[in-house]
Amino acid sequence: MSDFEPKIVAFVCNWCTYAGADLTGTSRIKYASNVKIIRFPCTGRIDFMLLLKAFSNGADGIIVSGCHPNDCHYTSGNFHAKRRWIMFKELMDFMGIDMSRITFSWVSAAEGARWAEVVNTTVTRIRELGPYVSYKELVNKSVEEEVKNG
Amino acid sequence: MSHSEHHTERNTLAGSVEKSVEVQAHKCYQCGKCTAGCPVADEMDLPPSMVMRLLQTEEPANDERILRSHAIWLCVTCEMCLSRCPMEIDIPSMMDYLRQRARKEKKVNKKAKNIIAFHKSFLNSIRFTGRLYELGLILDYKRQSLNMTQDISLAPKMISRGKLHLFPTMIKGTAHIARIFKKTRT
Amino acid sequence: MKFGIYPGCSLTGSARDYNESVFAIAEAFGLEFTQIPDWNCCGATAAHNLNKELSLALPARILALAEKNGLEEIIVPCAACYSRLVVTQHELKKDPELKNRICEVIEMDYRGTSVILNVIEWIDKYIIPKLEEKIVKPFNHKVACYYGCLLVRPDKILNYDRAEDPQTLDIVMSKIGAAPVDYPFKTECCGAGLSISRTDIVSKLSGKIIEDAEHRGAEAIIVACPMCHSNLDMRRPDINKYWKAKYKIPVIFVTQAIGLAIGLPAEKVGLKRHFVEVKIS
Amino acid sequence: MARIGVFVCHCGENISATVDCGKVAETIGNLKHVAYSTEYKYMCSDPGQTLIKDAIKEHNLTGVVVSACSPRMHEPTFRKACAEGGLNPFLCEMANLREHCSWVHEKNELTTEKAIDIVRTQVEKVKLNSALQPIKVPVTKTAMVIGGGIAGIQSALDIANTGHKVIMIERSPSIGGHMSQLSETFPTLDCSQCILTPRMVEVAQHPNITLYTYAEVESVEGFIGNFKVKVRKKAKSLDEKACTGCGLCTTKCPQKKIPNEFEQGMGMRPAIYVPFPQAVPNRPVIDRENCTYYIKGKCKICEIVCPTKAIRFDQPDEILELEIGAIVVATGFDIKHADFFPEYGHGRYKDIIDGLQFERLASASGPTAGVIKRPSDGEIPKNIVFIACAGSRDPAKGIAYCSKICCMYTAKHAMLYKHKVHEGKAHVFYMDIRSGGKNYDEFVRRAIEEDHVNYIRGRVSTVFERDGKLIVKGVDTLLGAQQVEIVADMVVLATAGVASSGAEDLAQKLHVSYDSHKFFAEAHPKLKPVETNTAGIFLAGACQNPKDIPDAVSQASGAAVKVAALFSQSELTREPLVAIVNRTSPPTYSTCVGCFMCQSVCPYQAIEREEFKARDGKVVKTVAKINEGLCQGCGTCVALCRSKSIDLLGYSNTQVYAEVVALLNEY
Ligand SMILES: Cc1cc2nc3c(=O)[nH]c(=O)nc-3n(C[C@H](O)[C@H](O)[C@H](O)COP(=O)(O)OP(=O)(O)OC[C@H]3O[C@@H](n4cnc5c(N)ncnc54)[C@H](O)[C@@H]3O)c2cc1C
Ligand SMILES: Cc1cc2nc3c(=O)[nH]c(=O)nc-3n(C[C@H](O)[C@H](O)[C@H](O)COP(=O)(O)OP(=O)(O)OC[C@H]3O[C@@H](n4cnc5c(N)ncnc54)[C@H](O)[C@@H]3O)c2cc1C
Ligand code: SF4
Ligand code: SF4
Ligand code: SF4
Ligand code: SF4
Ligand code: SF4
Ligand code: SF4
Ligand code: SF4
Ligand code: SF4
Repeated sequence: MSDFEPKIVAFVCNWCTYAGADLTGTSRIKYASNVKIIRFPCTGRIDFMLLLKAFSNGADGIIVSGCHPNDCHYTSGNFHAKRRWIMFKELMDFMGIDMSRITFSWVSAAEGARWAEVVNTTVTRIRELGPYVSYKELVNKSVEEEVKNG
Repeated sequence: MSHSEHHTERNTLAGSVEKSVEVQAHKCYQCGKCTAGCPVADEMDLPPSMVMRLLQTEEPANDERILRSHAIWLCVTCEMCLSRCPMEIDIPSMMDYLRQRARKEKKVNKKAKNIIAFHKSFLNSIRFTGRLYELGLILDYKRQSLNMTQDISLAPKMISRGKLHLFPTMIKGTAHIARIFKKTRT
Repeated sequence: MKFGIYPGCSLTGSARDYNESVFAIAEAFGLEFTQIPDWNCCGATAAHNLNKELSLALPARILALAEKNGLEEIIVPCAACYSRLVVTQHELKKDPELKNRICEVIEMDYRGTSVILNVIEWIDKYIIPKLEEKIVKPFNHKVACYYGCLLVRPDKILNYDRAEDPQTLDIVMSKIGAAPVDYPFKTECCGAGLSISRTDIVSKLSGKIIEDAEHRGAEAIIVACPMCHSNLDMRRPDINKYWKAKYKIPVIFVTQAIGLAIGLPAEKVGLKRHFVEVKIS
Repeated sequence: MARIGVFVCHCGENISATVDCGKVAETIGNLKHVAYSTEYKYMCSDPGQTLIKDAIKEHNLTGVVVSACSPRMHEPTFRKACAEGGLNPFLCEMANLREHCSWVHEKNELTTEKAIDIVRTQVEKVKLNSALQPIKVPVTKTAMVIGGGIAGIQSALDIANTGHKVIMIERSPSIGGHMSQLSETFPTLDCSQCILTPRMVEVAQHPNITLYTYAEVESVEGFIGNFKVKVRKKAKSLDEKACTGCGLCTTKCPQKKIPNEFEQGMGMRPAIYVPFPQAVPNRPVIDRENCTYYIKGKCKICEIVCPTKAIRFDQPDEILELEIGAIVVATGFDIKHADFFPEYGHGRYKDIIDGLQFERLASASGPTAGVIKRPSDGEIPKNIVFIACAGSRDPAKGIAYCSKICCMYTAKHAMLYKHKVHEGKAHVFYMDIRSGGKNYDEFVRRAIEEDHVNYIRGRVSTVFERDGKLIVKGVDTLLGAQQVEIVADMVVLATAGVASSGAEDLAQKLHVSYDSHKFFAEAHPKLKPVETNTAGIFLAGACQNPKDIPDAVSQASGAAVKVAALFSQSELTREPLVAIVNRTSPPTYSTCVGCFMCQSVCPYQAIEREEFKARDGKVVKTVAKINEGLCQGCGTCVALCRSKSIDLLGYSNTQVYAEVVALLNEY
């Protein structure tokens, strides 16, 4: 499995993790190039259908990362953020997604090194897990229908 | 996840107190309100807030001091400390635990001899009859504590007022009670 | 109405006076009791000092016996026993695993359905409504109502009116004509279970309670717990010796005071059994 | 047909050292819909920007992807360049090749591959971008300050001095708040009234400030720059214009036995009253609940004695409808009273008082003219005990926080006492002394070192009365937890500072968050301490958490600057990256099913209800509608809507799906 290079998509919020990943760059901290970032205004925008979409398009792993609960740009408290996180996990579980394929993390705009660490540990883990095919097939059959039908 | 969950299991007295009676020593902020209201604090070698502080250090030597203290035996479980503690720390339950632990580890303070002798006599009395046999208790206690002269005047007065039975009352389920004692390893 | 009663050991021994007064007023109000058959000692302070499991098993057996005999409501005049029974009920409700373990120990089923009443709750529920018409000799005395520890604490479990300044006993006493004094020692500890092993401490603590009551002009200390009573009454010689004082204030059970107010003779409510002579009536 | 232009930047060598920029430009140039692809050394330089502007015209571009650094750095630069080149700025996206690629990976094939993927993704996205117009909202340049304590006063004056109108709403008959009740103030011990009164007068006289006292906010609608506020002006039973403030009525009113709120119940006032001599406005109000006329139907003595016939018994409450651009909440705090403490006597003992009562006793204008006398018998206490953290830092009593001001005012009280009663003894039971602040710890040290206040580290378990003395049972934890019993003449509890009554209600009217203790919540604990999470509503003073005067005043000025900044614009321009709920033709109107789940998650209350009516006026459908003025574009509603009726401009479903697909699939 060692030559397997997983494809990993990172859904990150603009205010914290995206900025944190910028800081990783300015600090010239190196990390694996498997992870590609899609920017969102807030983790609250990240629809779980998007995760399904990513898996069904061949993602082997996903990172969802945003602000620390207290620092969400859009809310004063950790209330929404926390609730969102929990809801996410429940839905994923419900859909039969292998949760070890998803990394949920909090990376603030000041945590450049942490972003590199999140990426590297995720890549290592997904490498060990191997390509994610089982779900792709399943999703292609059923859920894709739903997504199409909205 | 709270930070405290990251800690490894602690092999200290504070750790076992937390595990067995859910008292978190580290919640105590040493305000001393427990000691301020404790009816026996001035008799104690370690007032309750000091017990809490020693626990927090998680030093074996301090754990030892607690278990060997007289204080844990002087606590009368009046619950005053608990009812006023701003952090709702259940000192009385903790004291119960510490006493049992001190006995198990054979670290009972010498000055507490009489107190334990009394508790033991008390339990002995019900172990065999199911109910408290006060005269038996006192005789047994005197035997254990060798405190022969104390309360001599009390018994005759009690008897004269019909307050002391000369013979024990046996309940029907004495065998049942004996089994309960056995199962709880008393 | 048939209640269960759990007298506990002291009511059959050192607190016979209390027992007599409870039964006397019950009779006067047409209330009947059934003793929980074959009840055992609750274990008192000794059990929970030395062995937690035992301290739950002994009360659990009592409660299980009550359930088995269909006694849904049990009155427990002794505050110490009351506290042990209520705490056991609470602990076993909180922790089903523990409950199973205890059931195994006592070899009986236990559901935890009994309603446990202390003496004041019982008075409040069954005596007060019919009290006024029965009063023939109002108890016109200044009194210090002493609740002790076990009636009010742990307040989170017992749900007592106001743990710091409880009122129920004061209210009962004012209903029979007494004038309760402002008494800050209401819930201070008398030394409880150290009575025999550390008489000095009990003398010290009980002495403070007595001194303040006398100081505030109370003519009697009203109690609802046999342990408090024996420390404040039977221990009086030790107390007076310790404090080099001559405290004379009598210590009267609330049930005795009610008995007197409805015209029962002093003997009937056990007042003659006290160590400290009761001169008021 | 999309025609996208792609500009790959080298950033000197920052990008090109690890990414093969030429290959990127070339590969991307081969993609469908890419009309132009090029590379350049410094895209943000003038020639770089010119390159874009020219290409837009030359190649008729419908979208631009600048593949350079982080959009957090240069997105505004390139959007502006596009606009100058004649392209809607929102048709420009950036691909982050520097921070997210060249700087974090080694030079190799994979890195260049990743760069290509990043650019491709943005190409797919920008194809779906739509031309957006910035949202403009007008601004009503009138501010409303709710609460007339020192924080409200400071804010109002600061805003008014920038030339803008301010309306101040105070619910009691006078402004001044708690500061008007204080004797002298730490850390300087200057007289509170002396520094406050001039400010109060300034508020009343400022041409830009309209003051409504005895008034409360009834409802708030609208959004930043455009609030519509209804205010209830409670009837004062007085014609304020006619009244001269002579005070005759207040001296003649026979109903004189009403506990005086200003004196914390330690004095009495009549039914028609001015709360305190320096009140602003200095006009009386009739307290209808206690006035004999309103209770029994007769009296009217005040009306008879009034030389100007100013009394109006039948005056109704008045509702004002105000147009407001920004709101400053400055409703302050309250303190717990001594009756909150069962173990300290439940308020049964007259000589156990709270801090504000002590302030009144120490105040030259107070009920004892500044002589410290105990309430029960007027004796001067010889032995006084102060108990800090009374109710604060006490989770068992439901208040886990530190009230912040009480360590300081307790030191002040002990000091004032010692200054007035030289032979007296003052004891303070404390847990920690929290005196961070300029000259604060020096102040506390003075109390200890110069005035010999006896600080005892430990809490008090109980206080009870005996023979007219208060027995305080505490502990000295620094003496190995030794019990301490003090026989005191008076006990002062530094009771917890709590949210002012009605704070929760007001927060709900304003749609701003509040914490579990009902204090108003700031938008960010460090970086937005004066903003709320509702745009246009700001916080000042102790309504956010207990704070002292310097902190309250600083925050008040901060809030004023925020308001002034808002009012410096005639229109607000906002990025149009907001949510929209789709609209279709009747009879469906929208795919929205009207579940309003979205409404419950929107942190900004930006989602409204829109009703569609048939010709006969009957409502046939109610659907969600986004208020652009309020929406901040977080997208939470979008993720939540099950019927996929909401979309977020700039991050629409089709856009993000296209990104995902482009990222993961081969080209
Ligand atoms: C005992 C004590 C001593 C103190 N000593 C000092 C000291 O020495 N030095 C120091 O710096 N600080 C001291 N303080 C702190 C000081 O009192 C506060 O910092 C200050 O009062 C806070 O001002 P504020 O305007 O935020 O709130 P407040 O003074 O509470 O004013 C709030 C105002 O808003 C009004 N209001 C409330 N709700 C509404 C509503 N819904 N609608 C309209 N109006 C409303 C109130 O009537 C009040 O007028 C002390 C506090 C206490 C309790
Ligand atoms: C160890 C430590 C930990 C901290 N942790 C926290 C924390 O967790 N949370 C928190 O809220 N706060 C924390 N703080 C406090 C926080 O750092 C300060 O509140 C904050 O930095 C103050 O910002 P400032 O702009 O006032 O001053 P500074 O950060 O000191 O900035 C002053 C700037 O002015 C420049 N300057 C100085 N003199 C001149 C001059 N003559 N001409 C031109 N420029 C000049 C300096 O170069 C500097 O850039 C911490 C502080 C320390 C020391
Ligand atoms: S009262 Fe509670 S918090 Fe205070 S010292 Fe005692 S145990 Fe600790
Ligand atoms: S329960 Fe024990 S430690 Fe607590 S106040 Fe009572 S005697 Fe003291
Ligand atoms: S646009 Fe960004 S990447 Fe390009 S030269 Fe400027 S700073 Fe560097
Ligand atoms: S109402 Fe009349 S009497 Fe009262 S203060 Fe005004 S003018 Fe004077
Ligand atoms: S009418 Fe009311 S306010 Fe006027 S004098 Fe009479 S009681 Fe006072
Ligand atoms: S400011 Fe001081 S007295 Fe007030 S709560 Fe905080 S620590 Fe306690
Ligand atoms: S937009 Fe969606 S979530 Fe909101 S009301 Fe309509 S259907 Fe419900
Ligand atoms: S995008 Fe966010 S702020 Fe805008 S309406 Fe939706 S939830 Fe509210």
